[in-house]
Amino acid sequence: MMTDALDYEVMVKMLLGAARQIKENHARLSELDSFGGDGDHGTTMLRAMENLENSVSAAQTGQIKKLLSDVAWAVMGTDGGATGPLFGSFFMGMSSGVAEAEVLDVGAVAEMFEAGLNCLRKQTKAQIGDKTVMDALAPAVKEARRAADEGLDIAAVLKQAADAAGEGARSTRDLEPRLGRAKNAAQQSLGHEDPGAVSVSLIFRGFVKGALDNG
Amino acid sequence: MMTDALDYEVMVKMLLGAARQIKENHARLSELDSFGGDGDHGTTMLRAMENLENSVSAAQTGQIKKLLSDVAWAVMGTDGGATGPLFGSFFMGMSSGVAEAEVLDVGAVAEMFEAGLNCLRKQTKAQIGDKTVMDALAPAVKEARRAADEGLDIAAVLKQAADAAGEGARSTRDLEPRLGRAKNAAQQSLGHEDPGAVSVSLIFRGFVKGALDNG
Amino acid sequence: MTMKKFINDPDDLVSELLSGFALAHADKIKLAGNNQVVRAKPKSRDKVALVTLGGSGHEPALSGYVGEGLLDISVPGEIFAAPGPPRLVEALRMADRPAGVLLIVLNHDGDVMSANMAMEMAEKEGLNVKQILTRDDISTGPRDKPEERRGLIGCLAVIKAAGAAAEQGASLDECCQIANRMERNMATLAVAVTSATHPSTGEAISEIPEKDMVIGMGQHGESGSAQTELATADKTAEIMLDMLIEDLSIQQGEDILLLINGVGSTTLMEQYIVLNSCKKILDSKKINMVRCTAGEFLTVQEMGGFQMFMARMDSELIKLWDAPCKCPCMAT
Amino acid sequence: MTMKKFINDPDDLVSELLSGFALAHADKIKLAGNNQVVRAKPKSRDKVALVTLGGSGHEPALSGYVGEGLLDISVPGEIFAAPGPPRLVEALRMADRPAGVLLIVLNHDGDVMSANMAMEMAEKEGLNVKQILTRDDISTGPRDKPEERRGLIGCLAVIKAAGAAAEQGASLDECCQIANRMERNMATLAVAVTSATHPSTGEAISEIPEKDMVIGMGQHGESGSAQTELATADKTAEIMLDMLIEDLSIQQGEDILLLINGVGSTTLMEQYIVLNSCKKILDSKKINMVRCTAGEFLTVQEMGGFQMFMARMDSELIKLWDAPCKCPCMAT
Ligand SMILES: Nc1ncnc2c1ncn2[C@@H]1O[C@H](COP(=O)(O)OP(=O)(O)O)[C@@H](O)[C@H]1O
Ligand SMILES: Nc1ncnc2c1ncn2[C@@H]1O[C@H](COP(=O)(O)OP(=O)(O)O)[C@@H](O)[C@H]1O
Ligand SMILES: [Mg+2]
Ligand SMILES: [Mg+2]
Ligand SMILES: [Mg+2]
Ligand SMILES: [Mg+2]
Repeated sequence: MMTDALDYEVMVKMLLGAARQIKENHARLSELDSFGGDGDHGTTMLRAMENLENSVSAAQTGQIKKLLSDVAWAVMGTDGGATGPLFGSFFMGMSSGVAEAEVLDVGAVAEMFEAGLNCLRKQTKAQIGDKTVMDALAPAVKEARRAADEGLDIAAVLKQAADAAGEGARSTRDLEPRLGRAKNAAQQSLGHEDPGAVSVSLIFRGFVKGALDNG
Repeated sequence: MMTDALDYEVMVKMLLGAARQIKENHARLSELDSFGGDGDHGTTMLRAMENLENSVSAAQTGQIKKLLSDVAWAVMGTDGGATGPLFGSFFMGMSSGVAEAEVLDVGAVAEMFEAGLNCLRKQTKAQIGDKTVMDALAPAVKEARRAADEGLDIAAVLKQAADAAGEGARSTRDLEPRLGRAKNAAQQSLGHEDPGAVSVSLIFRGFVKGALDNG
Repeated sequence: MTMKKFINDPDDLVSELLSGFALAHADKIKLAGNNQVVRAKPKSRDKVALVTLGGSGHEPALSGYVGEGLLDISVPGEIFAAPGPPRLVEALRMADRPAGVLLIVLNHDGDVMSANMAMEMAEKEGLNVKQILTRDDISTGPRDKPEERRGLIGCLAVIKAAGAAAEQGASLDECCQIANRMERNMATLAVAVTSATHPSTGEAISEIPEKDMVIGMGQHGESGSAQTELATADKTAEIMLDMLIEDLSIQQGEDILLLINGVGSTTLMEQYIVLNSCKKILDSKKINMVRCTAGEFLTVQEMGGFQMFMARMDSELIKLWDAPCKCPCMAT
Repeated sequence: MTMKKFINDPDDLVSELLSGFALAHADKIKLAGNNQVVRAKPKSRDKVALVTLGGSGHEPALSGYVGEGLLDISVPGEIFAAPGPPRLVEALRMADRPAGVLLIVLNHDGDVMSANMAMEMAEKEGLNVKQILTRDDISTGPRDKPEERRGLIGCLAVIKAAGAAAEQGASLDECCQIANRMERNMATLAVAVTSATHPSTGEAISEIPEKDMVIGMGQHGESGSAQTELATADKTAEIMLDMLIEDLSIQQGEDILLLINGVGSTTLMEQYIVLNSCKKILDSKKINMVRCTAGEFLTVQEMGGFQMFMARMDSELIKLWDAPCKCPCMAT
């Protein structure tokens, strides 16, 4: 696979990789959401990823920017409470963060993720430590930037980001939620990871697997 | 107490005696109604007897006929499904069965009960064996007539009637209900007496106790 | 199981609920006499009046049907127990008028006995009252033994039809005819999945095994005719529709009214889903569901389940169903 | 515990319930676009339009408020989950008109995020839309931190007031002002005694000990602020009224609207009894309950409990509350 250029086809594989990760783990996501939340996160993410897959196969332009905004719109169109807008805005931001270019270099990849994070920040005032998606996403994006600036190649950047996301998700285990439905039953979720953060981590893991997939 | 004449005062005591019997046994009546019925027979009879007591104390005419029709109206005024009309019509019939006379002889007592039964028959097509009030009331009235015709005194007539009512109530134990709410759960009431029949038996037992009460 | 109901002294259930009912719907109804529920604005006395009676604990039934185009007076009894004849006679006296009074009685022993005795007295007093019995429960007796059929939600359709006719100035005889036509052409079947708690005793009024549903369950926990395994909305609708269609001998191309009446804890969501199932099935059978609705019109405390009501409609009955009405539990 | 709900494939819950809903209330509402619930007869386009969005599973809310004097469009989401921005944008486009559109949003994260994104797009497209958040749950935050308060049944009062004003020809600014005045002067508190089952997962959405009630329970099983022993209707009403009165700083002699909203299996009977309790207590405190009602307007599946809503009323708000309205779940 690519080392210093991410093209349309790779982006498609990354997106489908993310979808696959979520689909394989949706039951766990719902279970995590049942500790204090309403137990629907897995189902919603499943629907979001089906919408994502459909929009990916419908997209024909070959343009990464357009692909990502189609995906964003499709994910947002998932009627699922906070999930649609949160994850949708991340993809929407990714879209606005890339140029009309047909391939992205490693710096553009980091920038794309940063733009995604910024767009999501408009939706929520969540900070690290609030036990939300932010706990996985912020470190992942930061790590992608660090790795890119260090001169690593795209595959390595994606992998570092995914590791940071996983780390971040695991860190939510000992936190009490301060936002979202679960905050009203803060105690119940102690000892369990935040489902949204785990979703972020699965998505980044899927990006890596998709990107490295040579099939 | 009287042997061959039943006057206003005795009738009052009989009515209050009936009320006392029901009040002491209402929990059992409700329990019996819970096997297939809706479990409210005791509560309803309790309210009916409170109404009866109130109408007895309010009655001032000294006329048995009027006393019984007041009681009938009060019992009917108990909002309790089948119970008010059934027992109310029994008392209503008793009222219409007595002359304006101030005292009843033993024949008039038997006639009074027969009239009560006839009035109740207008409310229901229940026959003996249907597991209803009829299983206790019909034998009681029949026995009162037999005893009166045999020349027994009023106390003995009441006692024979009460025994027959009790016998009749007990006979319902092995029956399946064919009328009333309980008929739709016929099996459930097998092995249990019919609550309405037990009420009839209690009322006749109360008549005896009231009549014999010298206090 | 502890009863989890917001009540005070069980003896005061009916008086308190009626006070609250009158507060909640002061624009439409009020209390008069001995806890009689009457319209806030009485209808003109040259029109036939409609009166009904029935036990409490089924809210919004039956007092919730008092209002324009529907009932004039409802006589509520104790929990699950008909009022006695005296209060019914009081209501008939209040309703009495030259145009006459139609008394609508759900076929339950207590209600019928009360009504019969009250009718006797009304006649003695020279009141102009006619009585109609509603007997729509197909689970308790065959069509040719209507006396064995209990009165379920079908009373609402009869009240709606006769009430609309009365409002339009129909005579007592005409109102009776319409009520009778509706009554003869309707059928109801109930299904229950969870029991209700009797609010006075705190006891469950029936027992339904965890994986079962009971078809034909009565309005007071009386056992039903068939206990079967839980089924989907589609399957349940199919079973029940088939029984209703057979009972009414509905043929392809006929027009029907269908009503899903939630009895307690079965959600509106489910009622709509069942209604949607019915529509699909009726379409496939080429039966025209010309009117339909869903909602809680007659409940059995917090019982889970619903009553499915079907009626063969002609153009006049449809018009009467569509006629304006306004009561605490519905308005068109 | 087996889930005892009449449903088919859990994935089809919303589409099936909406079809049934449209069948049941064909005289008042219909479906348009992507499962948008709109009025059967649209209101004149020179009047301000009202739009809302919200998760399903709360029937009759929120789509049951579409109708004359109330909403123009409701955008229903999945079970307990807000619709995403695209369908909301679609609704705003459908509603768009020179008079403007008022978007009413219950304060829940998902709803707010969807609404904010949709508002952004609406602005880009030059649509004339204003947004108002309803935040009436006093159990989740103090009055001076409205952003922490969830949106409960209070949305209905805001929709009623703004909807009546819109129907009378008020401008978008006037509608906003009225909606804001209602919103600032209202407060809701919920109590739950039994859990609901999530219809998609079949799982209980909360656990409530057998002898307890939970004050402050949210609309989706979110835990409440206080778990206490079951109490009578009188006592429960007293506890809740005191909290609402304190939150709103209601003084002797003030006029209030009180609404008891049953959330599922708590019967109308109980709601009326609680309303009656409230009246007694308010009378003793010399607070004027000038308007009140009870019923199921916003449910949480078959949860046992209710929401108690209170609002300080002025003469204009009373007039708007009394103004005619007609929607699937109510009519005046
Ligand atoms: N206000 C918020 N800010 C950031 N993340 C949030 C917020 N609310 C919820 N989330 C995230 O969404 C996840 C729950 O998603 P989901 O269950 O699909 O939505 P809902 O809470 O509407 O049921 C949480 O685990 C959390 O990560
Ligand atoms: N149709 C009937 N004919 C005769 N007796 C009846 C009839 N229906 C009910 N009963 C009697 O009434 C009793 C039940 O009374 P109760 O529980 O007070 O009334 P309900 O059945 O309305 O709850 C039965 O045990 C039976 O004896
Ligand atoms: Mg969730
Ligand atoms: Mg009984
Ligand atoms: Mg009874
Ligand atoms: Mg959710």
